Amino acid sequence: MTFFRPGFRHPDLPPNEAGYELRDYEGGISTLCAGCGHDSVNAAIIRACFELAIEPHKVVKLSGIGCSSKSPAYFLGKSHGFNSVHGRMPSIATGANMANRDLIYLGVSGDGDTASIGMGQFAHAVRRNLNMVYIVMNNGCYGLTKGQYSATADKGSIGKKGEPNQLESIDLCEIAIQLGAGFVGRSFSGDKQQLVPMLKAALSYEGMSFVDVISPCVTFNNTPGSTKSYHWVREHREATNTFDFVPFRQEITTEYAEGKTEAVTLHDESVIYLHKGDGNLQITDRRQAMDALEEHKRKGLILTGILYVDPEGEDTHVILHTTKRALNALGEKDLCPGNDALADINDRFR
Amino acid sequence: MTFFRPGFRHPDLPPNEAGYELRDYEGGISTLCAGCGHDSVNAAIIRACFELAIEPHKVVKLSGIGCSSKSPAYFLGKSHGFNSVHGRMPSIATGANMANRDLIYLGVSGDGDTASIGMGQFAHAVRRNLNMVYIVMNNGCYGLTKGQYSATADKGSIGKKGEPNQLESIDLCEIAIQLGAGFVGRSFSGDKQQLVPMLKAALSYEGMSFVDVISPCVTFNNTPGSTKSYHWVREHREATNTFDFVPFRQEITTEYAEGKTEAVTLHDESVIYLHKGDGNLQITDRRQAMDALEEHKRKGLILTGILYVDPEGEDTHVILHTTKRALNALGEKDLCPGNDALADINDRFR
Amino acid sequence: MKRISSVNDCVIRFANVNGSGSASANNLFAKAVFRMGVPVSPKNIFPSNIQGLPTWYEVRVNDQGYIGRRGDVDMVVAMNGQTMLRDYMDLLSGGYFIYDSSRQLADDFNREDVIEIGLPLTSMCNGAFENPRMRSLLKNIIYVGALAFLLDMEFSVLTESVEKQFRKKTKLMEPNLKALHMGYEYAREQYPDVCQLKIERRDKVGDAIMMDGNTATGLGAIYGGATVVGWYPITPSTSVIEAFGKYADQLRVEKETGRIKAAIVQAEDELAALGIVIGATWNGARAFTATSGPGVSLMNEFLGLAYYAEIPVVLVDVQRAGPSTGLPTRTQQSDVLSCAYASHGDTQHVLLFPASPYECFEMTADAFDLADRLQTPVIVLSDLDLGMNDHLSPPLVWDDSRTYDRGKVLNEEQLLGLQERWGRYLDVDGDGICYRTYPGTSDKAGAYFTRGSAHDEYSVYSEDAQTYEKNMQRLQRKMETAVSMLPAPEIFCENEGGRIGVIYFGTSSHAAEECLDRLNREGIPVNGLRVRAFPFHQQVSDFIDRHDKVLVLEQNRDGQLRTLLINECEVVPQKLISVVHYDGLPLASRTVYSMLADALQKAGQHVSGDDRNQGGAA
Amino acid sequence: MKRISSVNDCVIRFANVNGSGSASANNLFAKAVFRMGVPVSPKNIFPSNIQGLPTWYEVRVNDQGYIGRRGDVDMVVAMNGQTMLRDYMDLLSGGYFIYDSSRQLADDFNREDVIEIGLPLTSMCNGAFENPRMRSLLKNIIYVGALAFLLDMEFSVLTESVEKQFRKKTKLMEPNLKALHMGYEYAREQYPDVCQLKIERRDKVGDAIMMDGNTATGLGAIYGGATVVGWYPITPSTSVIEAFGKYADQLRVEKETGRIKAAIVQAEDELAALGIVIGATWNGARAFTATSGPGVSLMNEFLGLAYYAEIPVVLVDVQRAGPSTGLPTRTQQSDVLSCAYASHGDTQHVLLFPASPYECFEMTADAFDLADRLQTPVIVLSDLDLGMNDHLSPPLVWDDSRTYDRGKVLNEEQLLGLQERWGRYLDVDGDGICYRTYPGTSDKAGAYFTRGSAHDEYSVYSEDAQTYEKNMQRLQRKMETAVSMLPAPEIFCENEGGRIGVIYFGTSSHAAEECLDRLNREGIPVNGLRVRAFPFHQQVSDFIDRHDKVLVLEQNRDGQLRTLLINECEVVPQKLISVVHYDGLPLASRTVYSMLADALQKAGQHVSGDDRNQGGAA
Ligand SMILES: Cc1ncc(C[n+]2csc(CCOP(=O)(O)OP(=O)(O)O)c2C)c(N)n1
Ligand SMILES: Cc1ncc(C[n+]2csc(CCOP(=O)(O)OP(=O)(O)O)c2C)c(N)n1
Ligand code: SF4
Ligand code: SF4
Ligand SMILES: [Mg+2]
Ligand SMILES: [Mg+2]
Repeated sequence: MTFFRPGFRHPDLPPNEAGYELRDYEGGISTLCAGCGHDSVNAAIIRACFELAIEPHKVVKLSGIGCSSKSPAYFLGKSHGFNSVHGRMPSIATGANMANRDLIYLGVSGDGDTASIGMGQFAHAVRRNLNMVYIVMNNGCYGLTKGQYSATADKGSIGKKGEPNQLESIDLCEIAIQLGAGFVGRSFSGDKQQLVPMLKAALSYEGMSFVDVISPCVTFNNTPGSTKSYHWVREHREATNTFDFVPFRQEITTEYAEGKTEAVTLHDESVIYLHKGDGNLQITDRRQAMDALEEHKRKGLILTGILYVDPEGEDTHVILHTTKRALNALGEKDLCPGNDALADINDRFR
Repeated sequence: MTFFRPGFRHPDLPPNEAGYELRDYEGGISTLCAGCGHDSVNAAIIRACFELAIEPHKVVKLSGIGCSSKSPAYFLGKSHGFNSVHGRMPSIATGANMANRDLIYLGVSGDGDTASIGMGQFAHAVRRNLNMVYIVMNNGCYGLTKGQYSATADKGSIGKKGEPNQLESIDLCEIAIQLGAGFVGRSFSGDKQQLVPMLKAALSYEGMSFVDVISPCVTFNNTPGSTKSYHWVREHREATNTFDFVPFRQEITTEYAEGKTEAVTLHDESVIYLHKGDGNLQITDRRQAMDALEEHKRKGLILTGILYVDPEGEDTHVILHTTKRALNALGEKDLCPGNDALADINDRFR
Repeated sequence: MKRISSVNDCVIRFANVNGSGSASANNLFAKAVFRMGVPVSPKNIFPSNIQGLPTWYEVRVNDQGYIGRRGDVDMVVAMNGQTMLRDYMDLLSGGYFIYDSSRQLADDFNREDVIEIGLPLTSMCNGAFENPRMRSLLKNIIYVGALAFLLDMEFSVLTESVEKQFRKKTKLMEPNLKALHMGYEYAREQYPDVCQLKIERRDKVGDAIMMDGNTATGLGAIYGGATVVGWYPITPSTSVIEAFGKYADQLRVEKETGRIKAAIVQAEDELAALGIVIGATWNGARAFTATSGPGVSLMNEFLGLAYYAEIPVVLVDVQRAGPSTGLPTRTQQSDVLSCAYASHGDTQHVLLFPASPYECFEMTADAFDLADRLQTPVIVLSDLDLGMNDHLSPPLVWDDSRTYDRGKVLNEEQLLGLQERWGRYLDVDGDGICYRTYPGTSDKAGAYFTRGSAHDEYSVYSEDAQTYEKNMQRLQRKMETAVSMLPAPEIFCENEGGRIGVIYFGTSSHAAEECLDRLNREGIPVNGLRVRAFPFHQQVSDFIDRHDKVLVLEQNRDGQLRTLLINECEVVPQKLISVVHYDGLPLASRTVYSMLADALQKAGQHVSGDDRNQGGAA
Repeated sequence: MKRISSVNDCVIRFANVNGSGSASANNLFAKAVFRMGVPVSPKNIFPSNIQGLPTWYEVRVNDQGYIGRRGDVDMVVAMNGQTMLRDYMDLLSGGYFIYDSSRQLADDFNREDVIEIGLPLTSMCNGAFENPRMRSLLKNIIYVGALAFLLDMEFSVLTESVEKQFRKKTKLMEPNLKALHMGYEYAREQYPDVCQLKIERRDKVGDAIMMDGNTATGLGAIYGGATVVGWYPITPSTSVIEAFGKYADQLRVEKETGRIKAAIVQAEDELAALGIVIGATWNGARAFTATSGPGVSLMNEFLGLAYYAEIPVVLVDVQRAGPSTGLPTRTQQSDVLSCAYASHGDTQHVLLFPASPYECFEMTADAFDLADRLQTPVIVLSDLDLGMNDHLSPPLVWDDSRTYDRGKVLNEEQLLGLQERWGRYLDVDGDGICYRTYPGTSDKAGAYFTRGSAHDEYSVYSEDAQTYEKNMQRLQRKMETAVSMLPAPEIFCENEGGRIGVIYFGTSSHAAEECLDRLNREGIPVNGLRVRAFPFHQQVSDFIDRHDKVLVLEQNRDGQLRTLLINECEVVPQKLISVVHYDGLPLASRTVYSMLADALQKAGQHVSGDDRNQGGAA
C-alpha cells in the first residue's frame, strides 16, 4: 500500500485556471504495492488533468480488471468511475462515449487486460477511433494474479519464477497505429517529464489516444532479467522526440527555431511542438512510426515519445453521424415520434 | 448451390504419388451461392492437397461460423472436420494441434469470423505460431447474415445496401506479420495460378501459415462500388512476386538464373523459388513486408503473393517443449506415474 | 374423391428454393387475403443458407381469427423439385397440388386423392419475358395470379397490392401486373370449378396490422427512447436492429443538421454489444441490444455485472432452436432458464414474454422504463416465429402524454439538497432500489465508483462479510419489488369448477388458445393463463393453486418455464405437467390439441375429441 | 476472570498484513499441530490485492477431528494495526490476545475478560537481525516460537519443521531457528502459566496428509492422464494449473529428451481455454481447464457446443463469491445452477462435488473417464475453501491396475469390421452414447464432420424437424445413463425413525457433519446425506422421500442445490428447507448449528441445545 504519493506534490501550488486545486484531482489511498509503477502513472494523470484545468467531474474513468485497473480508484475522486470486467473496458467506454460525447473518457487497462482477453475489444475501439484516452499500464505480467507472463512480455524476459518467457511479445503501439488510432504514444512510469505532457496531449486529442506506459511490477517483474524492470527500461529507452504541449487556451511563449521544430495542431487548437533530434520521425506518418518501432526493437531498444498523430482523424461520432448534442440529454420531445407518426406506420402495415 | 465445380477438373488425371485420385480430396456438394468465391478457394484447396499428395485423412479441417466456415464440408470428405462456433476456430485448432502434432491442420474462416468476433483468438494463435494453415475467405462482409460490412471492408466501399462503409479496414496480413506468423500470403479466389502453389507452400510450412484470400460474395458484395468485387480485385491487384513452390520430395527441374531468383527453404526441405520483379521485396523481412502492404494500400492497390516467410520460425510445440510423440497416442504407461510416486507425494504433505 | 371444401379456412403451403424471390410473392398473396378482411397467418420456414435450398411458406387463412399454425395442408404450390414428392405426399386427402407443368410429373406422383393443378410456369415465362432474372421472379407472380382465380379472390386486391408495392419502381410494375393476369387467365381457362377452397371478403381484421415482431420491437425501442444500440448480426434478431435503424433514419433525424439522434454501433461481437449498452445506460442514455441464444451465452459475464452493479439493460433475445448453433432458422422458446439465471453466482433477471407484434412494441418500450426503474437487466424474450413472421396484430399505439420514467436519478440540485450523505447503494426507500447519478452531474457531490466487485452502500470497495450479505439481500428485495411493476398474466378463460389449467407464454399462445376454445366448446372445462413476465406475479401462483393440475405448454425440451414455476412459486412439481414441443417449427394447433388431450387424459380428464383438426374448428 | 481452558480444542486467529510472509509462518504452526498427531484446520482469509491489506489465518485445533471452521476465537495473534481493535473485540471472553508490545496498546483496548500477552516483536527483531526484509519475516517466526511455549507444544516438532523447510536453503535455516527460540524463551520467561490452552501429542491423524484441494486436483489430472491444458489465470483456480505444471515437470518428463508429455497453454482468455480443451479432446487427448465463476460465464457458449456436439470436457470450477467479480478471494458454492444448465437452449451438464483433497484427486481423475464415456462436459465443482486451504485428508491412492476408460472409440480395424454403416450419432447400444473416431484414423472410414448445428445420426447437417427432435431425446437419454456412472451420495447418519434429514455437499460437509453429530448426541435424531454428483442418484430422491422435511445446507443465497433437487427429483418444494450461508467465509459450525436449530424448529423439531459452541462439543 502506497501511502506515499510519488513525485511532485506541492502543498502550496496555486489553483488552476478552472479554480481547482491539485487535491481536487486526487483519489482514494492506493492499495497497490509500495513502489508499483502504476502509482506513478496515477500521479501523472492527476498532474496532467490539473494542469489542463479539466473540470474533474467532466472526466469519466474506466477500467477492466487487474492491479492497473484498480488505479482509477486512486485518482480523480470527483469523477465517476467504472471498474468493469476483465478485458471489457473498451466496450463500456464505447457505450459511455456514445451516450454523452461531452465528457472526457479516460480508460486505464493492463497489458493482460488489453493484449490478452481484451485484444478484440481493444482492436475495435481503436478501429472506431473512439474519442478517449486509453492508457495501458504495461508491466509485462499479470500482477493481480501473481505474475504470469502477459502477451507483452518480451521473448526471453525473465520474471520472478525464473523461467524465461518463450513467446513473442505484442507491441500494442504498433497494433494501435495499424488499426487506425489517431494518437499513439509510449512512455515510462518513471519519466514524469515525458509522461505528463504526453497525457496532456492525449487528453486534448479528439479520437483514440492510445498511450502505452511501461510501468514496472515491483513484486513480480522487477527482476534483473526482466525487460519491464525499472532498471532495464531506464537503460534501454530512447525517445523518438522531445516535445512541448501547448493547450489551446495558453499563450505561446517560447520561440521555436525554424526547421528544427514541427507543430502539430489538434482538433481543439492545442499544439504539439516537436523538437527534432536525429530521429527525424515524421509523426503524422503511420509507416514511419511503425518502421521506427520495428527498427528500435531490433536494436533491443524501447522507443518512447509521441509516435503517431493524425490531426485529421474522425472519431466515432463523426463516423456515425450522430447529433452533436449529448444523447443522454435528449428527452421525449426529441426521441419519441408520437402517436400520429405511429398511426402512419400502422397504415404501411395494412 | 453450386453443383458446378469451378475450374480445372480433369476426369482422367492420374493418381498422385500417394495413390489418391483427385476425387479423394473432394467433399460434399456445396450449398453456397452459385459463383461464390469460396467455392473457388475450396477447389484450390482440393487441388493443392492432391498435388502435394497429402493423405486425405491426415488433414484436420476446422472452421468457425459463416458461409466461408461451411466450406470444409465441401472439400476433403475423407478428413475429420470441425465446424465450431463463431470466431473460435483458432482455439479449437490449438487444442487439436496440441493433442496430435502429426496431422495437418487446415483452418478456414471468414473475415467476420476472424477480424471481428475472432480477433483475439486469431491474434493469439498467430502469436503462438501454431502449426496450421489459416485461410480467411475474405469478402468484406458477413455473407451468412446477409451482407453487413465486416471489419475488412474498405472505407468507402459500397455493398448491396448502397451505404458506403465508414470505418477503416483491418489488414489481416499486416496484423499476422506483426504478431509473428511464420508464413503470410494474400491471394484472390479468381486466381488459381497463384492460389494453388501458395496453398501448397503454406501447407508445407511448419508454423502459422496465414493466407488471406479475397473471395467475392456474389450475393451481397459484388457491386460496382465494392472493393471486394471480382471486377475491382481483378483490376487493382498487384503481385509482389511470382514464385514456384517445389515440395521436398520433388526433383528440381528448372534452372533459375543467378540473382534473379531467391530460394527460401522451409523446415521440411521444400523450397519456394521467388522470381524477382521490380518489387524486390525481401520476403524474409517483416518490415519490408509491412511497408510494401502500406505502400500499395496508399496507391489503392491490393498487394498479393507470398508476403512474408520466416524459415526459422518455431511452432507452439517447440516453444512449449512438448514431446515429439502425439500426445493423444500416449497411454497409462506414459502418463500415469503410479501409486508409488503418489505415496512419495503424500509424504511431502505430512 | 372428396375435395376439401371450405370458405376462409385453409392452409396453403408454398414450397420454393431460397434466394429465388418467392417469399415476397408469397407474402403478396398473404397480404391480399388480409386486405380482403380475412385473418391470415404466414409462416416462412427457411434454411440456414443464402441460396439454393428448400424453403417453405405456409399461409393459414382462418375466418375465426386463429392465427397459429394449423399443422396440415390443404393446398401446396410445389415449386421445388428437391422436395416436390414430399410436398405432394404431405397433402391432406382431397387437397390441391399446384406444380409447374412445363415438366411432366414423375410416376411416383400417383395419389388418387389429390387434385393436380399444372401451370406451365416456365414456358409461360419464357414466352412472355426477356430478362432471365425477371423470368424466375415472375414465375412466382404467375402462380399468385392463378391462386387468385382458383380461390375466387378479389383480383383487384392483388393488382392494387402490386401497384402499391411498385409505386416507386414503375418499370417493374408492368411485368408484375402482366404476370398476375397471365396466371389468373390461365387458371380461369384451364381449371374452372376445380378448387373448392374459397376466400371471400369479410370484415374480420378491423384496424389490425400485419407486421413482424422484430419491426414492432425496433419501433418499441424508438418510442421507448433508446439512443444507443450495440449489436452484432445474428439470425433471427438482426431485423430488430435493421428496423430500429430504418425508423431512426426516418424519425430521429435532426432537421437542421441531418444528423441522427441515435448511435447504432455494430460491435465486434456480442460481448462488446452488451458492453456498449452497459456503458451507455450507466452514462444516462437508454440503450439496448438484440441477439439470439449464442449471443446470450456470450453475454453471461456482462449480465452478471449489470445485475450486481445495478445497471439498466434492455436485451432482446429473439430465440431460435438451440443448443449451440442448433437450427439457426427455426423457432424455439429454449433460452428461458439461461436468461432467468444468466451468469455465475446468485443472479436473477427480469423477463418479459411478448406474444404479438403489439406486445413486442409495448413491452420493448416498457422495458426501458422497467430497466431504469429497477436498475437491472430486463430481457425481452421473443422468438423467431414472432420476430420474423408477419402476424395479425392490433395496431401499435402510443399515449402522447406518457413520459419516460427514468427511475431514481439525482441531479446536482437534488444531491446538494440531501439531508443525509448520499450512497449509491443505500436503500432509503426500503424497496431495494437506490438512487443513482449520471457522470458529469456535479463537481461537489454524486461521483461514485461503479464496480463488479463487492461494495458497501457508498459504493466503496469492501470485503466485509456482513456488508456483502446485506447487499445481496437487498438485491433479492429489489426483485420482489419488481413483481409489482411487471405486466400481470392474462387469464384467457376461466370456467367455474374447471379443475385443470394450462399455462403458456409467447408464441405458444395462439395454438394454446385455439385449443382451449375447442376443448371448452367440446365441453371440457380447461382454463388458460398466459404468463407475461418473470419474476411471476402472485396471480400465477393463485391460478396454479386454484387448479388440481396445470399443464405447462412451451417450446423447449426441458420444460424450462415449468422449472421456473416450480422453483419460484414453490409449486408441487407433480401438479405441473410438462407439454413440450421443440422441433423448431411454429407450434401447430393440431399437434397441440393432441398433446393437450394426452396430458389431460393423464391428468384424469377425459377427452373425447379426435386429435385431427376438423374443418377449421380447432 | 475465567480463562478459556482446553486441551487440543481451540481456535487461534492470526491477524496480519498481506505480502508480509505471515502465511507461511502461520502454516508452520498449523503443520506442527498436525505433526503432533492432532487434527487441525487452517483457513487463510486473504484480500484481493497483493500487498498491504488485512489478512487473517484461522487455525482450528480439534481432537475429535472436526475440521470445519468453528466460528469464534480463543486466541488471536494480532499483528495488524489496522484491524487490531476489531481483532481484540472479537475474542471470546477468557481468550488470549497476543500483540507486538514494542508499541503500547491504546486506551480502547480495555476489556477485562481478555488476557493480554505482549511480545516486543519489533524490538526483538531489530536487536537480533540485520536485514530489514528478514526482520519483518522473522517477527512471524518469533510469535510462532512463543505460541509453542504458551500452548505447551513439543518444541522439537517446530524446529524439525523449520529444518525440513529450509533443508535446501541452509542460510535461512539458522535465523529462523533462532527466531523460534527467541519467541519460546521470551514467553517462558514472561508468561509462565498464563495460557490454559494446550496442545498435546495424540495419534489422531493416522496416515492423513495435509494438502490443499487444488494440489490434489492438479494431481488428479496428472493421474487421470490429462495431456493438454488450456487455461487462463484466475483466483482461486490458478493453483490447480500450477500444481499440474509442477508435477508434469517432475513426473511427465521424457527421459531421453527432457521434453514434457503434456502441453500447457496459457490461453488469451477463458473462451480460448475451453476451446483448446474441446479441440484436444475431440482429437483424442485428455484435456482440462480450471477456472472460477467469471470464467464459467465466459465459457457458456463453448459448453453448449460440447454438450450438443458431444465432446468430452473436464472443467474444474473453483468457486468464489459472485456475482460478477464479487469477492474474488472469498469462498462460495454459487455456480451450481449456472454450471448445471450452462448455455442457451436445452442443455444439462454433469457435476461432481468433491469435499476433500482426497475427493478432489479422485473425482478429477474419474472425471476424465466420465467425460470420455459420456462424451459431454463434466464439471468438478470445488471452491476456494477446499481449493486453497490445507485440509486434513486421507492420503491419495491410485490403483495401479486401473486403465483409462476412453469410452466408445473405434479404430480403423473396428471400423472396417462393422456390419452396418457407422454413424457418429447412431445410438446402437440404446444408452444414448454413440461411437466416435479420432481424426487420422483411416482413409477408408470413420471421417465425419463435427458441428454445433443440427445433424443427423451420420453427422450430416440436417434441418429436418424429426431428426432434430430425436437427437435431442437421445441426449436426454444419455443423461439418464450418466446417473449410473456417477458417484452415489454418502449417507452420513441415519437414525431409525429420524423424520428430518439434512442434505449438503462439498465444503459444507464439515460443519454439517459436526452439527449432525452434536444434534444426535443431544438426542435430536437428524439424518445426513452428502450429494456427490448431478444428475442425482436415485438414493437422493429416496432419502428425501424417507423424511418429512429435509434441510438443504449450502453456501449461496438462492438455494441453488435445492432448486436442482426440486426440479430434477420432482420434490415438493415445501419439503426442502433452504439453509443458506453466503458471506464468503468458510462455513462455521457455530453458525451452522444455530441455522439448523432454527430450521429444525420451523420444521417442527424441538431443539434444546444453545446455539453457542460449548467446549468443542460442536
Ligand atoms: C474473466 C476473468 N478472468 C480472469 C480474471 C483474473 N484476473 C484478474 S486480474 C488479471 C490479470 C491482470 O493483468 P494486467 O491486466 O496486466 O494487470 P496488472 O495486474 O498487471 O496491472 C486476471 C487474469 C478475472 N478477474 N476475470
Ligand atoms: C455467437 C454468434 N454470433 C453471431 C452469429 C451469426 N453469424 C453467423 S455467420 C456470421 C458472419 C459471417 O461472416 P464471415 O465470417 O465473414 O463469413 P461469410 O459468410 O462472409 O463467408 C454471423 C455474424 C453466430 N452464428 N454466432
Ligand atoms: S503486484 Fe505488481 S502490478 Fe500489482 S500492485 Fe504490486 S507491484 Fe503493482
Ligand atoms: S452469401 Fe455470399 S459468401 Fe455466402 S455463399 Fe452466397 S455468395 Fe458466398
Ligand atoms: Mg500487467
Ligand atoms: Mg465474410
